Amino acid sequence: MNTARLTELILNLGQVIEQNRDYLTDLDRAIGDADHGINMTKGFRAVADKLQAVAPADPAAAMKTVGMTLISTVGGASGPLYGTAFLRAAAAVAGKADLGRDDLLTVVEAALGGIKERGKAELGDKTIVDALQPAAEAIRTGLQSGAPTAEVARRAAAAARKGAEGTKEYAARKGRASYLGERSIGHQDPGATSTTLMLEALASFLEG
Amino acid sequence: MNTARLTELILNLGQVIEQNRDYLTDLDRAIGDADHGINMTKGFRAVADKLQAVAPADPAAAMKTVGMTLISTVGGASGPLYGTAFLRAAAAVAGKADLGRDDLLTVVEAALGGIKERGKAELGDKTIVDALQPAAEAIRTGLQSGAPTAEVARRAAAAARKGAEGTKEYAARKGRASYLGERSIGHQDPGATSTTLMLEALASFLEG
Amino acid sequence: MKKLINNPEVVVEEMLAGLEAAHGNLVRKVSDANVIVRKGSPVAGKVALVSGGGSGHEPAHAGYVGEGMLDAGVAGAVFTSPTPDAVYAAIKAVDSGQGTLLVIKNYTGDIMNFEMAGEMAQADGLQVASVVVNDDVAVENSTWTAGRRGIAGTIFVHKIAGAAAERGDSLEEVKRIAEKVVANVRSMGMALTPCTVPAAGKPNFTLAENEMEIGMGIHGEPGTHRDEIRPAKDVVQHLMGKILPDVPYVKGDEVAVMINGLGGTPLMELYILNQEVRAILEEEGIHTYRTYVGEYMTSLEMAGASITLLKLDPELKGLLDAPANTPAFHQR
Amino acid sequence: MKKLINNPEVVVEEMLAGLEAAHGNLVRKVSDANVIVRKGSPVAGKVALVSGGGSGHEPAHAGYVGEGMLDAGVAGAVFTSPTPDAVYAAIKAVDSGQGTLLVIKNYTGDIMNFEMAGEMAQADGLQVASVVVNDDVAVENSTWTAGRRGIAGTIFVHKIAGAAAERGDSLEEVKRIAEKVVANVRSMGMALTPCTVPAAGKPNFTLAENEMEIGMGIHGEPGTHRDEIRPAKDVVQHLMGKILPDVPYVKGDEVAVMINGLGGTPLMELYILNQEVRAILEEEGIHTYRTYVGEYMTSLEMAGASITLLKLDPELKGLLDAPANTPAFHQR
Ligand SMILES: Nc1ncnc2c1ncn2[C@@H]1O[C@H](COP(=O)(O)OP(=O)(O)O)[C@@H](O)[C@H]1O
Ligand SMILES: Nc1ncnc2c1ncn2[C@@H]1O[C@H](COP(=O)(O)OP(=O)(O)O)[C@@H](O)[C@H]1O
Ligand SMILES: [Mg+2]
Ligand SMILES: [Mg+2]
Ligand SMILES: [Mg+2]
Ligand SMILES: [Mg+2]
Repeated sequence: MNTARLTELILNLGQVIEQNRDYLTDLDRAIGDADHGINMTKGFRAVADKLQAVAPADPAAAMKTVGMTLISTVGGASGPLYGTAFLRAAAAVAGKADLGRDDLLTVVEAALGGIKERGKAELGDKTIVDALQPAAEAIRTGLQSGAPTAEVARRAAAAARKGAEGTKEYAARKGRASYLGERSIGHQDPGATSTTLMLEALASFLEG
Repeated sequence: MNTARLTELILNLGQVIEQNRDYLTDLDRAIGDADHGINMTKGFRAVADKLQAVAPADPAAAMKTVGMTLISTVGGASGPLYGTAFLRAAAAVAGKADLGRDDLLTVVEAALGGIKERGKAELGDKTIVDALQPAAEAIRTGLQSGAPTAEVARRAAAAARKGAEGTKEYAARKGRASYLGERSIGHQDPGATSTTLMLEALASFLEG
Repeated sequence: MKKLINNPEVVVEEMLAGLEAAHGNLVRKVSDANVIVRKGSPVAGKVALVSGGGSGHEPAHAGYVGEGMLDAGVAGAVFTSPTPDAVYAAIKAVDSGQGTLLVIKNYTGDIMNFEMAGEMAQADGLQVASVVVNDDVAVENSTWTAGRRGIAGTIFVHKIAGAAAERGDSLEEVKRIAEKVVANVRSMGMALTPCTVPAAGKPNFTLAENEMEIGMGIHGEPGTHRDEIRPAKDVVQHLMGKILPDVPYVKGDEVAVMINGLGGTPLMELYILNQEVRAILEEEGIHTYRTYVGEYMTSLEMAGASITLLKLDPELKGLLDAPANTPAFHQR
Repeated sequence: MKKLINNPEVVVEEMLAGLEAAHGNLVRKVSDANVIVRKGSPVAGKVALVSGGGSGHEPAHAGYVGEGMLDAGVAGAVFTSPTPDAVYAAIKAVDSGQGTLLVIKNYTGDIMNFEMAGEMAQADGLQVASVVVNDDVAVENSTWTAGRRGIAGTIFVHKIAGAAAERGDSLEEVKRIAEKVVANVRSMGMALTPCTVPAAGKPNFTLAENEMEIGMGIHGEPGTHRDEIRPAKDVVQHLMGKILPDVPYVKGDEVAVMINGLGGTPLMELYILNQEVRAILEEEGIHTYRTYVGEYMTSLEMAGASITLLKLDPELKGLLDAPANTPAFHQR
């Protein structure tokens, strides 16, 4: 995947987020402060403007632009988390002109590492991690199994969705929803859901 | 009418006001500040307590108690107006042990004079005056015609009601409703209505 | 009715108790009357300033009792003028022999009750003068009606006449200055929602989800008209369009501005209004000397705001700048 | 959505413009960032205090910028922590070389964004320390969760650490004092109505006409439970029942009290709550040293209130008494 394709993909992620703005916000209304869709949409709009303005030189530069822009425009919890994720992903593939099949894992694992480090959440805390970590595992096993990259991405998206839906089963231990204690049970985590939506968009993009 | 009967009448007026608390307040909601029934009920409750406590010596003392109590508990526009009315009525029959047929006119005219002096309203300004002045006139002509006192009171109440209902036809020029200008047209004046209710209670009392 | 109260019948008494508990260093309550007076009243050698009105407009008026403003604030029932007895009790508690100025908002009830109290005090040999504030341009001015209402502009009377009294001006002089403020102050407000008088239990009017009331009174008296909700800029333009030509306020004038919240409108929105007001004043070449943004004269939980302009001259500027130290108004 | 705004996308920018217009004598806005700093910043020789958070809590935090309190207030989008860039811009604008203390409310987003900003400033060679306020006893305290939220108690940190910085204390010392306040301050709130984030356009939760939410967060985070609306006395008893045993506050203690309105609750009701709080404190033998009643940390137009207690010692008393002069907090 070259810089142009990656840029196209990123714009795509932004569109999917924007289409789900109200859905994500409603999820956050139940157990948070009703702004996750608003925050993410704002961030990805700024990303689209920025990518247009800077025309990044390579994939790492594109992802760094995404990370910096999310950090400097979103605020809240999701801004630094997703921002850090993209910055780490960028660092992990620095200097490459084209991203190959194996870079999928590199990028997603780096993103996951960044989020865990920044947010200190573990699997089962009802956060982004609960979608992204199973997705990373699905990518690892998928790549090993020799399945086509698009197919691997689809499995990752499915694993993320399963993880996100699974967040309904337990109480939050990180982020704003943790204030609710047991009352957060029954509700799906907004951040895990936005991660899932982005991975689904990635799968469709690789398929399409 | 001796002091005991007059006291009974006054308690009666208070009950009628209290029964019409919400109605008077609703009239005031349309063109004022939604408190006329509340104000008057509060005042007459205090009057009932006070009359019980002081046991007035004569009719003038009873009416003076009403006036002082209304002034010191009601506030707003209606407190000083009705309060002054009762004080003037008391002064007009000072020293009498019993009120006779002609005292009806004396009392009502004194009350009217007090209200006009205190509030500076004239007929047609959409105030208490628009009920009380026709009532006073009806009493004058009724007494002259030789009709029984109860019948005279009934005619006065009817004249007051006609006056109160007539307030719907024109705009207020005094009191809070005057801020509305033409928008007060179509609404019946709360104060003219409370005056009417009291005169109707008087008529029933004299009949019953 | 969603209210944090115990019993509608005693809201005023309980409020004053809570106020005295909070601000006992500045004020005290007069026993047996709903009157808050400056601590240490009467202040020897000083003309006393007494104001008041119905409750539900907090911090008006008890919140303005203290150094450099009022000597007493009289609290009537919610939205109901206080009784003459209460006003009389206030005068008696604060008159130091230099006389008392009553600051009355122009409502029939307030006028009558304050006047009766003034007569009672005069009968005791006290010197009493009064000034009537009628800053609300939403109401047509006419000698045939009760005239314009007194609204948030009243706070500027408290501040400026209060400063004059504090520096030792005579009753006559304090009254002259108060009248100068009245002559130069104009306001107009609007509401997005009604409010509920505790004893009434239901809202004093209704507005559709997309409606606002322009020219609203602070007791929920209907305004000049209803309109669809518009952007803050348009709302300010309309209100300023009524206020500016009234004194008039013209190029080269210096003004004090008050953006007053009616109770339910967040400070965020008041600052947005202020920004629009400032833009218009700059365009008109009118200089803003001081700005006050906050809740100064409220209507319980009503959402909405009023704009007040006061035209200043060197005398008024000096008095406006003077220090004040009251529960709701501090300036050094 | 009934709001006096122009456009949900620029409410924060327009609000700050209106605030700067009103209080230009005390504060100024940093260009290109939603940051309000004390006029004349950086103040030579003084440790800087920087706080901030999502907007919609006005007067927090820009309203507390000025002499004796904050050097900068950073305004995020409504209910959204500001970005690291904005916080970094604030630090750069106010650091005088004596170091900066960040006062952070305990929300995941605030913590992360402020920490990232601190790292950026440290990379520039600036000295940065931070303190996290977590006064909300409605939230169970646990090392397994994000922990307790920071709410109105934060204002006491601004006031007291601000006074320490103003008198010239070192960064280490200002931080120690701020942490002492955090250790001794507890709050809890409740709501009668929701509020509407301008960009969302609809209320963040719903409550039936007879319902209230106990333990509500200031961003509309659900509280501990819902209950039928009860008299003010019962509400206060419940909240105090959670707050008192927490530090704990006991017989013989001296406290500062804050009765904080969330935006839509009239001052009248806040004073009624204060009266109930005072009654309980007196019964417990706890002495009230100072009381603050008003809107200090709001949630847009939400109706409701929070109660904050701060246990005092001679050091904290002295600093609490120190003068302050900011748009929303004046004391002499
Ligand atoms: N410590 C954390 N680690 C990972 N993800 C987190 C953490 N805290 C919160 N999140 C994610 O952030 C989401 C909320 O984002 P958002 O609503 O934009 O921010 P805020 O909570 O500041 O309003 C949550 O649904 C959760 O998935
Ligand atoms: N100047 C006046 N003269 C006579 N009656 C008046 C005058 N002003 C007001 N009123 C009467 O007072 C009534 C309102 O009384 P009320 O609602 O109790 O007082 P407020 O207007 O202070 O709330 C009006 O309906 C009107 O009849
Ligand atoms: Mg959120
Ligand atoms: Mg009325
Ligand atoms: Mg009234
Ligand atoms: Mg948020």
